[in-house]
Amino acid sequence: MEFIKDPILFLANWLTVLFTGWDMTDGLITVINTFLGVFLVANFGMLFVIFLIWLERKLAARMQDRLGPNRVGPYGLGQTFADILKLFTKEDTTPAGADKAVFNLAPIMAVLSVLLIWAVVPFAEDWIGTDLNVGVLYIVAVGSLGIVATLIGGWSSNNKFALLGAFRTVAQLVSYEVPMVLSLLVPVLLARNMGMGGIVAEQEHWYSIFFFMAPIAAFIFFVSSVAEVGRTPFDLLEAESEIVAGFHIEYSGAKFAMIFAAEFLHAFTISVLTMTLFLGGWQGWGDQFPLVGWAWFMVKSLAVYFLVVWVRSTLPRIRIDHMLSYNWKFLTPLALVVLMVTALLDNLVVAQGPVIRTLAHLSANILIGWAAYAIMKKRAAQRPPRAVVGQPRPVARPPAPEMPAEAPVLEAPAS
Amino acid sequence: MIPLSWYLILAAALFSLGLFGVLSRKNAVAILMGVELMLNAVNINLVAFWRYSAPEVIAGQVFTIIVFAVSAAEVAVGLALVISLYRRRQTVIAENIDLLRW
Amino acid sequence: MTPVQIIFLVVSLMLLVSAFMVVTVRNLVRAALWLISTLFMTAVVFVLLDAGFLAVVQVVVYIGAIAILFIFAVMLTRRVMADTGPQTNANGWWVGLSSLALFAGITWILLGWGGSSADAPIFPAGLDTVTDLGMGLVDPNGFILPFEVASVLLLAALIGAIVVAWDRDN
Amino acid sequence: MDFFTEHLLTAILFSPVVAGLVLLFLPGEEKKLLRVAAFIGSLIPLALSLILWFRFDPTATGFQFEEQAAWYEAINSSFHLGVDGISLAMILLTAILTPLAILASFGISDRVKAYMILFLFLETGMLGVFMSLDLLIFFVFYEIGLVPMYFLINQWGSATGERKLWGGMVVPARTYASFKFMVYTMGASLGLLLAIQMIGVVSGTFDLPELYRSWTSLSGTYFGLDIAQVKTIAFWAFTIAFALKVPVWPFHTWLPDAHTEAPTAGSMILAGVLLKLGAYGFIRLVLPLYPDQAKYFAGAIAFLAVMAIIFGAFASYGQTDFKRLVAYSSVNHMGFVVLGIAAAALSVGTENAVIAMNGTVLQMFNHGLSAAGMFFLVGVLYDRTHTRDLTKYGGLFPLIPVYGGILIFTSMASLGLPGLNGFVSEFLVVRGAWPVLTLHTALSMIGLLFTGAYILKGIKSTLHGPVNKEWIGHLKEIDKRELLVIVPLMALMLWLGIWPGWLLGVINHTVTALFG
Amino acid sequence: MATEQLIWLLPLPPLVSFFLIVLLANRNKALSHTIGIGAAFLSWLAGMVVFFRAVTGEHGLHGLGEHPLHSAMDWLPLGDGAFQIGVNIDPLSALTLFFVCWTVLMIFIYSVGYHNFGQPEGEHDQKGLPPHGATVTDEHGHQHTVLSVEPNYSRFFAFISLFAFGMFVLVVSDNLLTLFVGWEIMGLCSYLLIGFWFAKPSARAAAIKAFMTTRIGDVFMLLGLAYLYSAAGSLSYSVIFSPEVLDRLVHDAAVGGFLGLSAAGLIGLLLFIGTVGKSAQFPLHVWLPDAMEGPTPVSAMIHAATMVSAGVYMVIRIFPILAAGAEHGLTPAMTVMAFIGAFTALFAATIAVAQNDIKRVLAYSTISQLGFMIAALGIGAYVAAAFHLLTHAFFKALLFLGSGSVIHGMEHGVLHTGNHDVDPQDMMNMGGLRKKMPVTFWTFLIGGFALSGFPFITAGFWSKDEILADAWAHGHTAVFWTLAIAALLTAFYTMRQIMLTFFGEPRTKEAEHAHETPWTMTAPLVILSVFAVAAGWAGIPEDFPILGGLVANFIHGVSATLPAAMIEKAPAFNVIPLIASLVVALGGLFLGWLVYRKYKAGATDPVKKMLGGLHTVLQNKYYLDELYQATFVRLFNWISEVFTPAMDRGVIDGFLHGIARVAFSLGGIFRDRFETPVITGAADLLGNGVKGFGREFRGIQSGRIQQYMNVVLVIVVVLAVFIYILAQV
Repeated sequence: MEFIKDPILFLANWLTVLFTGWDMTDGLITVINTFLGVFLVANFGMLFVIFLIWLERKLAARMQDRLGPNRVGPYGLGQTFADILKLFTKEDTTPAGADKAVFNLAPIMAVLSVLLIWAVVPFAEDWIGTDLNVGVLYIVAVGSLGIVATLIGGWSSNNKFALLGAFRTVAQLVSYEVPMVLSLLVPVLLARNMGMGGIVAEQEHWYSIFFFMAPIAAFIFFVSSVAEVGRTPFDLLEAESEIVAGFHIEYSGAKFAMIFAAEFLHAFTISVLTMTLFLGGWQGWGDQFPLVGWAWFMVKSLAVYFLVVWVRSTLPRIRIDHMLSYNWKFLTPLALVVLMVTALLDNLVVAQGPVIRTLAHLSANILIGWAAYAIMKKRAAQRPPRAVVGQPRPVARPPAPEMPAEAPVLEAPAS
Repeated sequence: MIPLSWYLILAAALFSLGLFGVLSRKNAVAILMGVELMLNAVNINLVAFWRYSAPEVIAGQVFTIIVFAVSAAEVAVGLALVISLYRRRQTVIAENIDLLRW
Repeated sequence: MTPVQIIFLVVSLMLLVSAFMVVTVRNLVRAALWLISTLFMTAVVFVLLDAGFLAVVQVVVYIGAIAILFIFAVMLTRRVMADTGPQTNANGWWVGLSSLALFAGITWILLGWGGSSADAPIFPAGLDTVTDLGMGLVDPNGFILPFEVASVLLLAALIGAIVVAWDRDN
Repeated sequence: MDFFTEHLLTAILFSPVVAGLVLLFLPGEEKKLLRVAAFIGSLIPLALSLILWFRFDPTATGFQFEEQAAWYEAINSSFHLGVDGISLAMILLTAILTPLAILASFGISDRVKAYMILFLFLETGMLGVFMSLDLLIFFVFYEIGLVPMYFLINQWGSATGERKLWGGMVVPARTYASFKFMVYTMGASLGLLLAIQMIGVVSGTFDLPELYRSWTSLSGTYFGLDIAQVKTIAFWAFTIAFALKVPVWPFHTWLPDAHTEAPTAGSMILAGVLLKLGAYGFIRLVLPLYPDQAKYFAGAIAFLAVMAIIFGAFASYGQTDFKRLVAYSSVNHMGFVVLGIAAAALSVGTENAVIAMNGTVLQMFNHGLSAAGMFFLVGVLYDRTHTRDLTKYGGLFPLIPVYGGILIFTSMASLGLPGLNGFVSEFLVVRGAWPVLTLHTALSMIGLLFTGAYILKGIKSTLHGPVNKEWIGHLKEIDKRELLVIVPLMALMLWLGIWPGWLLGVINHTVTALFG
Repeated sequence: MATEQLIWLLPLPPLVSFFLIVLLANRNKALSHTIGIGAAFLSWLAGMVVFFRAVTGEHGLHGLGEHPLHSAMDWLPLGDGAFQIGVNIDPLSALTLFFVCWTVLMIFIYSVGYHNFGQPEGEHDQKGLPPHGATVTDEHGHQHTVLSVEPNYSRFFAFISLFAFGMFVLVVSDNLLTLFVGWEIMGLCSYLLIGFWFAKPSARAAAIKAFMTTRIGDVFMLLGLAYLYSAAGSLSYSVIFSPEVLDRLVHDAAVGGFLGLSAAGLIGLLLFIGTVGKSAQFPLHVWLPDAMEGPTPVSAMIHAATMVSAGVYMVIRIFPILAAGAEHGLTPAMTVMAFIGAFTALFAATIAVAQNDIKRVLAYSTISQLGFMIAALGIGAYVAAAFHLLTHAFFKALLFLGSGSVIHGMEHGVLHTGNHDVDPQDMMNMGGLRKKMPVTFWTFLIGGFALSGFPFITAGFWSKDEILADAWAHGHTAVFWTLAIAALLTAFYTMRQIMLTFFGEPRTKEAEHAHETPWTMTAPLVILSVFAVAAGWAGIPEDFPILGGLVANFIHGVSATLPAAMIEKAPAFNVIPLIASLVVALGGLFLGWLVYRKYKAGATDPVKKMLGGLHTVLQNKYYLDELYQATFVRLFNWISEVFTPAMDRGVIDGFLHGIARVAFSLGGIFRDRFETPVITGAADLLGNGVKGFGREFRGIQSGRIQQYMNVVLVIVVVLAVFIYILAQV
């Protein structure tokens, strides 16, 4: 029964007993256990990606009224393995004039940055790599490694498109880190705690999960982390139609696989984080023992992940200036406001018991949301109508002298 | 355990390296990197002294934080300078910027 | 030789090596990457000093922000900074010697100073440096003033940077 | 007495400077912004002095809202401020006129920033004179006023016009005027400075309330002279300085030049407030500090005043330059002020003195309003026609009826038509002066008669008569902003003419306490 | 409402209407005259109520003297007390109020017609000029010119409203200061209204002349007020007319007085000079004839009915002061008045004989009639003066309005013929208007007879007779005979005017086409003519044979205004003055009829034939204007245009410039001898030295930061070593 309840702990205890049986020193046992733990967490991620890829393809296909992978194995479950085989057997090329060392370093860092995040993700009650007391901060820190990875990857490929992609990446990721961190702070100050475990523990009741207390923050965090991953509608760093494939244009084979895996894993990671920070983590109904918690964890995360996929396959890619102004002119101010309001309000209502607290925060958020909506609506009203671009003309024939007079003037749309 | 002097010597070495970079590099950006190294050396010292003298008094960490802020500011301004300098003079070689006027 | 000491030696070696590369390597991007590793190592040193929070902040601030900025600057200016030619200026030797002298001097003084061989006191159990730090930073009797000054400095730097880098031509 | 009330005077005094400093940091090319900012900045002292006005207790004797701060301890000079009814009226006048003047100078488009800042500094200078209760402070502010005005005339004065000097030397009129204004006034106030220092040396303090007690009752021998002679000398030093500022004949010749060449708003302030500094000096310093000398020499001063009244009127009547005409009218009107002062000095302690002094202070206020209004109207006309030559106008009434009506109204106010402000004060002065200075008063009537003459001449040659074809179609009617300037003045004139009690009540109590 | 409050409110409606018209209604003609007349009507109503309440009060008219309707309030806080202003209705002001209300209302109504309300706008009309007439096309397509409406119509009503306000203030005020206020406001309005057609240079000049001439009087009056105030300590009637104050004014040497005149005498004279200006007495009468440049209603209102009467009202008001100390005979002041009044009466009458302008004749007759009143006061005939003031106001207003109506009719003719060099005011161009304008004729006739004192019916007879009677009774024969002759002349020129205007045949085409004026003008004529007759019956002496006592003598109640000591009963009936007045009136009228009954067009004026050279002198008003022009005006122009500038620019500025020159030259010497060689030289030396030094050491300033820092570093290291060594030893 213990095994069912908590297989991890069970195994750990069993191994300890076993090793002590092989009369090892305690220090060595700890080291081995830790190592095994790390191995477990990391490989859980890497392997789960395989399933994720299949899942996403299926979902996207459904949404686009296709079948998706359906040849290899039942429901095409084997498709991903086939892809992996193909990728690993491809030749590992390095473009001429590329900075080899850096070029090879980039994919590793990419995977590294994602996997490191999982170190602080609480799968279930005390199923957690290490419950840092600065866990949230740690996530941000490690996330920034990913930026470096993309950047050096794009730079070292010695390719214009790659470099362009790298630039876009930096522009996008650095900007979207701001609202992400700001919205990340909301659950932190709601939980009075920076550790992931603590944050989850704070949301024990259904009415005290932070989604109800800070919907706007959740929304912001979700959006900006989608941008962090660089998926549609924020996939400007690899916009095929514009810069072929962006920063990883020169990558192929295993390195490409790593980047690819890293991205998918990251997508899942952000849904896990959103879930953990705002949807109460592994907590749920039913009697609490780790396996149930883990089940809740997976269910919730996959639900959020479904949302991510849904967004991806629904929305078109947005223009870069829109992307930036959306961040700087909408998300960041909104996040700031929410942060301040929550901070002030929480000091007032924290003593009033969880329900009042939730209600107060909820109403405050609704108020802010409505205000933001009103302001956006006003600005939209002020914006002059889009200028009509001149009528298409035959390419060969030069425009008649009076054409410019008739053709409406080209105006940059006031943003 | 590690004696304090190790950290201090480490910091000193880092500081000297940074100083060397600051004084010897041509590229303004590289100079800034040198400055960063020196700042890090300082940070190491601060933290080390905090840890070794009185962990209860948080001053060491506070000053480290402030050094972070300072260095962030310094880098932001410095790079802005480099960029606009590059715009005007098409160079970032520190030696070529000797007109003493803008 | 306790394991901690070994770790320390390894880390500081890597730190110094990467720092050396930072100041000597020709390709600036590589220099920047070496810088990143240096900073990362510094973070590890902080961890060794029981300053986990500082370590994380170090990673966030330096690697997340400063490094990016560096790479930016490098890319912006790479057309003039061909990787050819020496990266050190004329008085490189002088500088090398004098900074070496500095290092030697400092080390000598340190070795001469008695307190430097002191051992770390036991880290007080249940001492939550993060909370203390937070409290200390906003405590009127604590460090609120330097904290505020720092924030003002940051703001000034922000504005200054924007103004300086503003491209008035277009 | 909360903090605010305790430091109300300082607030009023320095708020223009603060506003000026704020202006200093506004972009110089944003003319509109600068103007509006300056206007708002000048509204602050107005608001504050309204508060002062309402918190002022008209029934209390002595100075109120006193503030004293160590300023220059080595010579016992302290930063001592305070107001009584007389200075309160003057402060109100200054605070009202400055915003209007700034509003009037919205037309200025050349170096707006500097202009506005100078104006605000000027206001502080004037306010300081009216507030200060310490001789040195008084002198400092008295002189500070000169500098901005010098630059206003010199830089923004009328561009045209020349003045021939000796040896065929020809200088621009505004340079001449500003130089004359500056040097003449400075020269005269040198004596004042010396006298002030002498007082400081003799009685060891510069604090006015103390001096009122100690200096008057001083006796003995100083500098080898009997105290009476010392006082007489000092008296004349004071008198000449202030007489020149007022100005009384024959020190008046700087006035027509300065007023004529100054920019419109400059003339407004110059005639509206700066001239009052002299008269205020008489009331605040000369009469209380030198009662005996003032009594002794009152006849002489009254004579000068009468000369000012008569010749002011005549000269004004003789002008063909509209602005010069108005400028001389100031000489004429301020003559009555000095006449009243002389009468009060002569008959101090009697009912006559009280009435005369009431009339004097009221006349100062009224002349502030009407002269400012007249100068502004001249400026309005000048902006449109670019000439001040009366012979070039004529028959403008049908073209600009509203302006015409306003001009007639204001002219009548400055003529002293009963029902408007000028009359009451002039009557009070005459009434107060008649019993003690009968002959002078009788003679001054000639001036009063010719006041009518020149006012009518002004109206006649601008508004009346056959229409001057030259202006048909080119003459804009007075616009909203200008109305905004003149209407408050007109309202005050009418109000003061019909019900002067509200102002006189405040003045009277102080005056009664001082001279009754 | 209590009568006192009503009195306070009485002057206000015109003021309100002034502001309303100026601020709001100045675009809308109908609205403006509605407001104006409405205000006038309100004041009229209030005035009537006040009047009847006053005379039928519990004390009756006689009682009103010692119990006037009075209320006052503090105005100027002065010293420990305050100067009070207030309202006051005693018999005199009640009487004045009565005729003021009536005439003002009438004239307001009259103005509507006079300014051609309802007529089209003229093509060539411009603001500030009289309307030139408009061309209209009737239904038959005939073009003809009709009168056009006044361009400044609204402004006119604004001005006369303000004027009415001034007059009411003057009447109801209880002290001389507010009286003076109203006095001056009227002066302003007279200036504005005479200059109403300001684009005419003549009008402009006349306006200024009027204002300045009256102002001469005003400044003296101001002095008088100041003197009186300082001597009596107040200006309100109740105080200054109290016996003890009067006694002090006469006998107390402390309040001054010189040339053997008591303070009272001096004050009286000073104030009287004010009246001389206001009521156009010799020698300040010159402005009144020129004032006829204004629109006729203005002449009627200001220069016949109200303003000039205000002068007389004021003298009547201050009569106690004038008469103070007149236990035996007349005070010097009264003598002066008697002389000036009588002289003016005769003098103006003589001029009137030789005038051809219909309004100028009336103007001079006004002067002369005012002279009658002044003279009456001068001989102490208080009641008679007031009586004549009343009657004269009515019939002179009537005459002016009538003349205006005549001119209007003539203008009609002028427009019809289109011959604009015919002066519609010249009586020589009229004649035979009797048939054309019957209403005007009859009313004018009544007015004229009243003026010339047609026995027993007209008001003028009774008042004038009373003056003569008084003069005879008090044995001032000189005055008596002068006034008698003046009266004769009056009758004569009145008849001359009537004959020339209305009788005989039309002497010009314009006169033929003249035609009756609209009802708005004739109605006031009719109403005023009633008063012109009836007003006299209120003052028939009780002891007058047959008529005496038929109507209660109301006027004598006015004497109750005086301090009890001064009231003296009306003189006993005496036949000589009666005969005299009969003779002068009838004789004059007959003479006029005789001379002018056969006057034909183009013939020279019979008067001219009779008088010859004297006529020219008269026509030119004894060349007084020329005299003033040549003496005072030229003198003052010289002072202001030559002397004063010479003094300022020449003497004073010359002196200043002298000082400046000295300073300049001294400075120059100092600069050349000392400043330049010594100080500047030293300074340059220093500067060059520094520059050289800098040039030498410029080398180390390579501008390469790293170099500097390197130097710094080396120095630091060296210093450290050095210090260490120092520390060792």
